[in-house]
Amino acid sequence: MSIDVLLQQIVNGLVVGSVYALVALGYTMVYGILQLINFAHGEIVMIGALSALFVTNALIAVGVPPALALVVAILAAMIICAIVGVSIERIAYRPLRNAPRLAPLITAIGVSIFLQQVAILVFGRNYFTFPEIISKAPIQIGAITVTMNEIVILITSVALMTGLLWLVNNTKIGTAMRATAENQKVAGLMGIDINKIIAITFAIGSGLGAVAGVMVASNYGQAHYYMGFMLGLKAFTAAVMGGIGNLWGAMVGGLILGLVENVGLIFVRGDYKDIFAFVVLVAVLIFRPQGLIGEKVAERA
Amino acid sequence: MSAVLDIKKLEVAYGGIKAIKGIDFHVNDGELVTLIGANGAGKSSTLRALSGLITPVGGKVTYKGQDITGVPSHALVGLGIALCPEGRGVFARLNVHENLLMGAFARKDKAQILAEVDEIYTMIPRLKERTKQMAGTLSGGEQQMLAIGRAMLAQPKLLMLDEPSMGLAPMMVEKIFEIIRLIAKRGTTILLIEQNAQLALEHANRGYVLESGEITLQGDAKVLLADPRVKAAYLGG
Amino acid sequence: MNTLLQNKRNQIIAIIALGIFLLILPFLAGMIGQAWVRILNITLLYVMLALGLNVVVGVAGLLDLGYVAFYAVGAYTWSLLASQHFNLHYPFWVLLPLGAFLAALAGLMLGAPVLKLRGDYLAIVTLGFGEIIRILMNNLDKFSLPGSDTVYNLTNGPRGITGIDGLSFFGFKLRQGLEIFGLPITGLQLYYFVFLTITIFSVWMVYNLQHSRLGRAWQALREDEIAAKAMGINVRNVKLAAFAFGALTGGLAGGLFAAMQGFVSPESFGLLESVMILAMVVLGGMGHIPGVILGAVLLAAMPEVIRYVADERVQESVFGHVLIAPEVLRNLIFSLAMILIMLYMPRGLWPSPDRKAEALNSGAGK
Amino acid sequence: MSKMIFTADGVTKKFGGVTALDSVSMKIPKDSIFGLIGPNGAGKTTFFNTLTGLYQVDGGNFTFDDKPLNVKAPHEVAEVGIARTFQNIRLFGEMSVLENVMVGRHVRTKAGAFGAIFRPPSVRREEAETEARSRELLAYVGLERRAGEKSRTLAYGEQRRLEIARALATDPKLIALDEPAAGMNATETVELRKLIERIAKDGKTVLLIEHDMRLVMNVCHHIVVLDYGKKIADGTPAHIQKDAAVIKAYLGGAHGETK
Repeated sequence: MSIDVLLQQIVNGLVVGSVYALVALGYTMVYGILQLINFAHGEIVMIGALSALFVTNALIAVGVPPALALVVAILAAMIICAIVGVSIERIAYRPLRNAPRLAPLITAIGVSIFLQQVAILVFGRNYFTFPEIISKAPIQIGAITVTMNEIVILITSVALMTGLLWLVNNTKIGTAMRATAENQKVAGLMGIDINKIIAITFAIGSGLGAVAGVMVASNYGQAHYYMGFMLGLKAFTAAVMGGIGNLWGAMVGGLILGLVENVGLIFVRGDYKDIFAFVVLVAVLIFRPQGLIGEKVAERA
Repeated sequence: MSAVLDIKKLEVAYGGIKAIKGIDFHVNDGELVTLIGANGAGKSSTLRALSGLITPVGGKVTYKGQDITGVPSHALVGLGIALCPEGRGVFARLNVHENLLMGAFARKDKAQILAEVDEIYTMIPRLKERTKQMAGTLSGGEQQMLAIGRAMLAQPKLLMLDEPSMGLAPMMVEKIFEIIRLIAKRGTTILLIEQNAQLALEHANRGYVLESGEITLQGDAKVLLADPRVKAAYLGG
Repeated sequence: MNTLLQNKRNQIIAIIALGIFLLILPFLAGMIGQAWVRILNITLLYVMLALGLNVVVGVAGLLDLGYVAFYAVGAYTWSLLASQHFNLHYPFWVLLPLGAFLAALAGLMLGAPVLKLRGDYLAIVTLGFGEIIRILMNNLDKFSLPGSDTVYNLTNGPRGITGIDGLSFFGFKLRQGLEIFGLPITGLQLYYFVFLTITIFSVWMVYNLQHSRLGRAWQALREDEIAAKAMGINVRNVKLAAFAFGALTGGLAGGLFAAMQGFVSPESFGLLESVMILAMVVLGGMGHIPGVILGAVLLAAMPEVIRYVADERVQESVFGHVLIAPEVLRNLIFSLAMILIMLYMPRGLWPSPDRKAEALNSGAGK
Repeated sequence: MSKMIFTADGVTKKFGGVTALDSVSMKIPKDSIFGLIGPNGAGKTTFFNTLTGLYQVDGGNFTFDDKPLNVKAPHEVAEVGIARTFQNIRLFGEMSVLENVMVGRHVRTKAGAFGAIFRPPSVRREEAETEARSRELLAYVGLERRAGEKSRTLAYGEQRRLEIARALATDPKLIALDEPAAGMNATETVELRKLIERIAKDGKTVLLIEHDMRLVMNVCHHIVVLDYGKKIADGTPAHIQKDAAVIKAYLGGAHGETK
């Protein structure tokens, strides 16, 4: 094994990991506020990718410049996903907020399957080719090869995550989100409309998921109705690994997962790549049950 | 004097347990009224029902002539009612400044809010020293001060305090009551729920004694202070 | 008292009627086609699986999202040791217990490190475990040990394992079918009776467990872990027992599945399968055996019924063209049912009643 | 002096920088009804939780039944012979009333998985005994007719009594009741008082943590008062009611000197 190979895999891992991180943020934000695994988040990502793909193609077909088409499509996808995310919360989760914990989890799984079927009806079952708008021609930097597409993905993810952190830490709405996550009752006493904050959380998480979906689709050059499943699973794993409910945890978890997967490829055949996530997860949870950055949850007396 | 807050036949139950068995009391404009009683007498249940955290099973709560029975807590803030909850309820992972700002969540007058935050800092200098500190790292007394300051930022006409002395050392309790007196002096109407009867009655205009979900004694605070039946209500004499 | 006796008599009549119905069911199905007998058999396997998962999720309250992994362990144990693949042909009385045992062992190995985790974490770890097993089945067709160049083929990868031995008793292969007094009984119908017997045995086991010291400890744990500890229940051991028993049942069903199908591939053991079994337990009524059986029967049969009702030809004749692919429609209805039942009947279709018949509780002394 | 069933000697418990229990000592005589009281936040619950194995102590030690009490996990406490009820009632809601009590027998029975499935005669006998003993206890607390119902459907006072029956099922030497009278009406409290007295008469020691002073003063033989994690008084009810430190702790000090 040469150091160049290692470096190359680290770069690849960062690109994939930043996408995981974006998706993981959606899981962790919802979990932080509702203690619910939003199983359908992976499907939101898929819907984001497919709707962006269709909008892009439609706009290019009517003569819009590809770059502009892509930007418009991403915005459209974010809006669509935000609407879907907020609707899911309203219809399938909110009525069960005080139900036994398994109940909303089951509806979440139901929603996930439902969205897949809807995607089949709307978009079809095919593997769609995502147009190559940002060049994927290899760029040589020293011994490492990257593409412009990958660079854009990395920059966009970093920008979005910074933006989210800023929003959550420095704005009134962000402070209200943290307050609600910590104590819904007291937040209500402050005049914060909990339901509104939860809806905003879903909207933001889903919007980020939409962008992540486009990133995955553009990186692999394709999108299909089932793409959200494994991606969602891994992103959730990343969120748990980092310490669910914690934004930094989701980002760190996502990056680590991306790195582990890609660096691991040096040692083990690619077929097993999907196993790494879970093996690492189990290892982390055994030694740090609260996750890498998560806080210890005290046992109630 | 008109009653700001008027409670009639209030009943609260938890899954069949009657915690409050139909009580009547009122708070007049500008008054500091205290509701005292031993642990488990139903003080907090009463306050929870008043602040919309639980829905009473019977009775009526009127605020400035308006029926507010069962109005959710976040809507009460807009009416000018603030609650400083039992156990303080500061946001442990928010810093002191952010906690205070959350108290003013429903307001839009940013400049005025910041001015009032400064006012709170003047009134409670200890908070100013810790403005960037996470509330969870404050001592119990400091958290209580923060909770009161936060409630004040909602510009309440009526401030409801739930056991502000709970779990605090005597010195700290004194300080908290000093702050409460300052707030009362500024003209804010206060409903104070307290276990520490002595201190509460010393500071209040009027008092009610709650015992097993019923009001058994009421009247002028100074008179109650001397009434031996108050002691009996606590120690089962 | 009188009504109680009457109830008892009615119950006996109902049980006898149900028994007769279950006995003639495969022949009724066989009249439509052997495919329907296969559906019956699969349904029975789902009942077993749901009963096993019910102990873990419904009784003990541990959310397991990778349950199908144990089914897979059972199925592959049978397939590898009774097929052309390694040219091994062990008999059923070795393979069924072995598969169940290995599955239980896998359950213990997975459970030991993770059972102290919070509920949601347990869910995601079990889900991951399910995926690991599936990926291993897909990829263990070309692996070599470190320091050796010999390539082994353990699972035959995505192509799966074919030519698996069926059940046979004293040299009689069930697949051949049988004729009794001129009445032909097909192989699938014979399998039906074997599966039915084992299903009834499973119901009996789960019922006994649920009404035992251990079963009560499981339920106590599900209801309130802290109170359960105060009662002196060793939470860890009791949880492991639930996990192992659930896995054991899954392994048993897996072996039977392989024997009937004669073919297994990793495709049969995906996450959706785990979710389906979980849905049977939850939708039917967690912790309540009749409810769980109902859930399993409904969800196992529903796809087939929808396939029939929403058949492309039916759609064509009604609408003039195919509106929705039957499979999509089936999954749509299936997922909507999951959502709606949870929203409107969060305790499931047939939850345990609020008042237990006293007769049940005094049964211990018999 | 009568024989002691339980002693605490200088028990200290800290959370972060806060001392929740500051060198608390007490002796509980066998077969007595012993009251532990104090204002909110005095440390009663913390004491209770250290005693029942939920927390480990930072200093001091417990002696139970003449042996050092050294439990590492909550489930070992029941085995030693200490049972408890919970302030906010923790029944197994979806299980029947009878089953709740039968769970209490867990620690005194043995059947394992194999026995559970195949029910050999020894297991059947054990089950029958478990059930008989549980029914006896239900009758003891007056709930025998509710045996088949799910415990969550019981009225509040009945749930309290069921919790006591479940605790008794573990055959405890010491039964610790955490605010059993909370939320009860006057009649229910009187019944509770009778039940507590009967339990003590039948040879079990009762540790009562309670806010209802009438109940405490009427039923307890001996009372310890905690305030700010320290023991401030120790004596008979009559003594406690006159104790200046207790009155100050409950009604608030006359801090006249600071004004």
